[in-house]
Amino acid sequence: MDVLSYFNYWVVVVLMMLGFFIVIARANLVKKLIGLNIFQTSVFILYISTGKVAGGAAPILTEGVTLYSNPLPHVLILTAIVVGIATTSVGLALVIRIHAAYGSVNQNDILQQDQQC
Amino acid sequence: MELLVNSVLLMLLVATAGALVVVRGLLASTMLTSVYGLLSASFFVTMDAVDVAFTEAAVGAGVSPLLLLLTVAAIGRGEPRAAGALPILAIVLVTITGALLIIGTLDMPPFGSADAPAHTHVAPRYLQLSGEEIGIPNVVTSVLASYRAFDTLGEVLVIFTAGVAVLLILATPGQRGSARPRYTPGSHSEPHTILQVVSKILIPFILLFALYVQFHGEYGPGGGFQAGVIFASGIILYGLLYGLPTVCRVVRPAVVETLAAVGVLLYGTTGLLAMLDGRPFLDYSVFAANPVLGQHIGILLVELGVGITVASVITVIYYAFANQFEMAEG
Amino acid sequence: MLSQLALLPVLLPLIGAPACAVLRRPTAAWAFASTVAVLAFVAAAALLQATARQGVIHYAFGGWAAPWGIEYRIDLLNAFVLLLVSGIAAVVLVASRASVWHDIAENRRTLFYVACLLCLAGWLGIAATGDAFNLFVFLEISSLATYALVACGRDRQALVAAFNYLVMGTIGATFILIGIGFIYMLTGTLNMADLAQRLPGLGESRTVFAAYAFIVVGVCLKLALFPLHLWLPGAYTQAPAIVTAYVAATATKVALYVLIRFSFSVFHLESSRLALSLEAVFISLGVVAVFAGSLVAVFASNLKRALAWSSIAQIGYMAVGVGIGTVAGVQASLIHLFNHALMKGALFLALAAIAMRVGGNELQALRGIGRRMPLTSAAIVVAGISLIGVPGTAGFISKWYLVTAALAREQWLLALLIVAGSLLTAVYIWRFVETAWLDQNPAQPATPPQEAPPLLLAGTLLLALANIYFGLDTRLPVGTAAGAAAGLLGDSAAGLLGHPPAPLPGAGAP
Amino acid sequence: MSAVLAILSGACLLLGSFLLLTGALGFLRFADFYARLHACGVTETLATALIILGLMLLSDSYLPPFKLLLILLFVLFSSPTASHALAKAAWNAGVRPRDNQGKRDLPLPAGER
Repeated sequence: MDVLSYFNYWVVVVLMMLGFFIVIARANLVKKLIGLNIFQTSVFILYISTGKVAGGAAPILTEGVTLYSNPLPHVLILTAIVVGIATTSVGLALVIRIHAAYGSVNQNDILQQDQQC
Repeated sequence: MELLVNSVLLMLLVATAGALVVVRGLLASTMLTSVYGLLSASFFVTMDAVDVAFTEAAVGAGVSPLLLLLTVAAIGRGEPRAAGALPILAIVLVTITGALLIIGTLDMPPFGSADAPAHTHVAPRYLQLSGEEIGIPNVVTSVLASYRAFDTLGEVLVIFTAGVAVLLILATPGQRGSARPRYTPGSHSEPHTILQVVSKILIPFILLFALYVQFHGEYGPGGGFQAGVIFASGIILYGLLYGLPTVCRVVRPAVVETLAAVGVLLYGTTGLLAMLDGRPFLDYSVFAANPVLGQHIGILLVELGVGITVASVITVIYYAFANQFEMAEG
Repeated sequence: MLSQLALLPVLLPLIGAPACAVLRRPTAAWAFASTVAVLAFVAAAALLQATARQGVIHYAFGGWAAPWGIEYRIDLLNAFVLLLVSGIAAVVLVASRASVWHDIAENRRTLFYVACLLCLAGWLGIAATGDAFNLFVFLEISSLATYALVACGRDRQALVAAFNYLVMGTIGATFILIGIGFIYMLTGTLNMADLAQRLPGLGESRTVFAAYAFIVVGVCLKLALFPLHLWLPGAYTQAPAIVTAYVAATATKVALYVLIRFSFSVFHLESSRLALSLEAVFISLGVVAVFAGSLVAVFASNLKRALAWSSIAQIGYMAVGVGIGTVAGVQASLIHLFNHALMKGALFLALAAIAMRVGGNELQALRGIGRRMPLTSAAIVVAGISLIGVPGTAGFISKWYLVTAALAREQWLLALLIVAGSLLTAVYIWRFVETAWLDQNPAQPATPPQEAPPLLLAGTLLLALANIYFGLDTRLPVGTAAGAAAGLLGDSAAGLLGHPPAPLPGAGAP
Repeated sequence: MSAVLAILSGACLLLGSFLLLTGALGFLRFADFYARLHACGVTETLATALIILGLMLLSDSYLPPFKLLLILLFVLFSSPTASHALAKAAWNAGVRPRDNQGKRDLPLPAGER
């Protein structure tokens, strides 16, 4: 098995793990959303890597070019990017309201305040 | 050469993500997120995904850091805290996920191989036939706006939902109407003369460029979504420099909120017209006797709907966030 | 006309949502949203009848043929879930006005109904689509709208619940996206029917295994299958009363549909090497969920929270059905999916009425509620005994089929555990009966009856009575579920159970 | 002719890259915020201009150089403005110039805050 041929995918896996780790391990809610962002973006990188054809050109039809990269993952990821920013904005809106209600955006503080009452 | 660029970009991505794990300040994290977005956009260019790169540059390096910044401005930077106990559960979960992902890669077709199933089954038709079936050079636009147009309608609906959700969450009780900013003159203590002059020169060109991206998306990278983001960024730039009340007088929130719905409805109506003729939803051949011309008209309308909704929703979200910031200030 | 029918249930709320946003008056928004939901329900009923009569209905968007364009392939299972979700949504939305006016500030009401319609569009889009990626897109529409709806709760804890839901929901969705990406890499297609044909040819690919694992974990997060249920109690308890009724009766059902669709019709789990280990996973997690959920519910001091945990338990039953993995097991799971939606719809609507009159759902505050709100309390009891599974109610039918399916596989212990779980259910339902009628509040003089507002009461009673109706006339859920399960597992032996899939009495039944 | 152009363009690209490198070095090594900003702000504008010029020389049709020219104009406007905005924000936030070792704030001329 050619190690190089999977190198891209493995790096992407590392990126996903880092993003996922931030989501779970950090108590700050904004940080969690940032982690989520990294996690999602890494999945986009996975998809786009799938679409690459070695020696291919960008999928814009040009005369004299016969080998193009796969346009389908691009279309899917365009949609997924939109989903990502939509999620981020809703999450941040929630964070602002949580801060107004609790005076903190730290998960542990919030948990503590909820348990007190 | 390509491999070198590739590897360097990937390593930079890993470094950025690693820094994000370590860094605790929210402002620094926001900047790193922006860097991550820009790097991944560059990576997408090397992967031939120019449309995606364009979008990621606008969203990952532009809009989402902007929203993060507005949030940080509204809630305060917060004190960076020392690390607590080692998050064992998180490490275990992440390791399991990572292991599963690695297992998943083992039987994958090698990177870049042209005979992978993904490149031999559905996609070839798009590359071979879209030229005559749709008649536009940008295959991504063909697939996006025609072959998989229903997905794109879903995408527009997602962004519309985000707008609705943000307004619903941030609408303060007791306030009439939705999240309307208050008109407080002079909320910016200091005039930014240089910035204002430069932005006054640039903003018309930004809006012009947005229109170019909107209507050139069939031929080059770009399209409704990217155009919408750029258009909104022009408005946001104006708002950042002249204050929310001023920009709200120029671009009224009520109008923008209505436009967000109008864009989706434009898309939906374009699809419905085909149904009235007894054809499937989003069949553009209804628009002209010549199917290729019909596709052209359909794609134009649909992309326009996308552009209108995206520009309005992003503006609406900016208004809602900036309003929170001004309330936190005042 | 018939050719467009497949799209109609999804299209109505999908176009209706932005149209609703243009309306200015909240009352108009409510009337509009309710009308749209009712119309979607009528369309779904017609669609179910059409599928029962003529089999699978294809609909190719934009006129592009299947693997290249997006396709709807409506079979009995799709139509069944469409009917259920749109039906519940119609009842809840029509009944919602009083409760929403009570819970939601005036300037939010229009947007609230827009979000409700977006949710509905998302759920119906998931249930109808034949394209894996399209499913992800609609999943996100419904999720985003749900987060916002949950955040509308009166307490500040609603915000935290919504945030947790958002984080876990997004992780789930991203896992699903990873899974879809893997199978796309291996097959080059996103169309589910096409995937189903191409996946078995890949043999023992580790990538297929990982793809299935990611999709299952992602869907189970949305489904709130134990131990991935952490978002559910908070979200259900803190959401506005009407949102709980709206979401509890539908969202997890749609997630279960996705699980079943991917397991049996895309990955063909029943014929794969994975079947055995997954059977063990689903059955054991399901049983644990039944007991853990029920036990927490028994000790909860808030009735809404108790019922939220009860949902986790009931999801456990459905998972057990999927785990059994036979036609009978999947059929039982689908029947319970249907019946549980009726039960929880009725229960949470009743709680919405009580929250309006009493100001909360704490058990302590409910003392003597049986005399103050006799009809609403009666509805709770009816839905409650259905939840327990007493003969004559819809719940009995689900349990019966589940036990039968377990026994057919000679899983005696499993059958016993299913029955034992019902006893725990009886405990927390009894606690309500005790509080409502037997436990008089000494400080409070006998107050005159103060029933729920008429529409809300009507909706509650309709769903409660549906629990009885479908306990007696089981043709609709049982027949359709049998046909759907047989269609999934590619097995015509469903007739063995004596329920031919086809004949449906007036598909417009409640 | 084309050889001359190629050499010219190569020289521009190399010089531009070198300037970027020095800017980055200054950004890392200089003592205080303003010096660092100066290092990368000044070099960046010239370096970008040189790189764009080099790319323009490489092209053999009219459209790409025209687009590059527009980009160059945009950069010439936006890059100094961005530096200005950063410096102003830093000043408003209370960041003061420091001595060569970056140890203490420099005394300000009379009349300044």
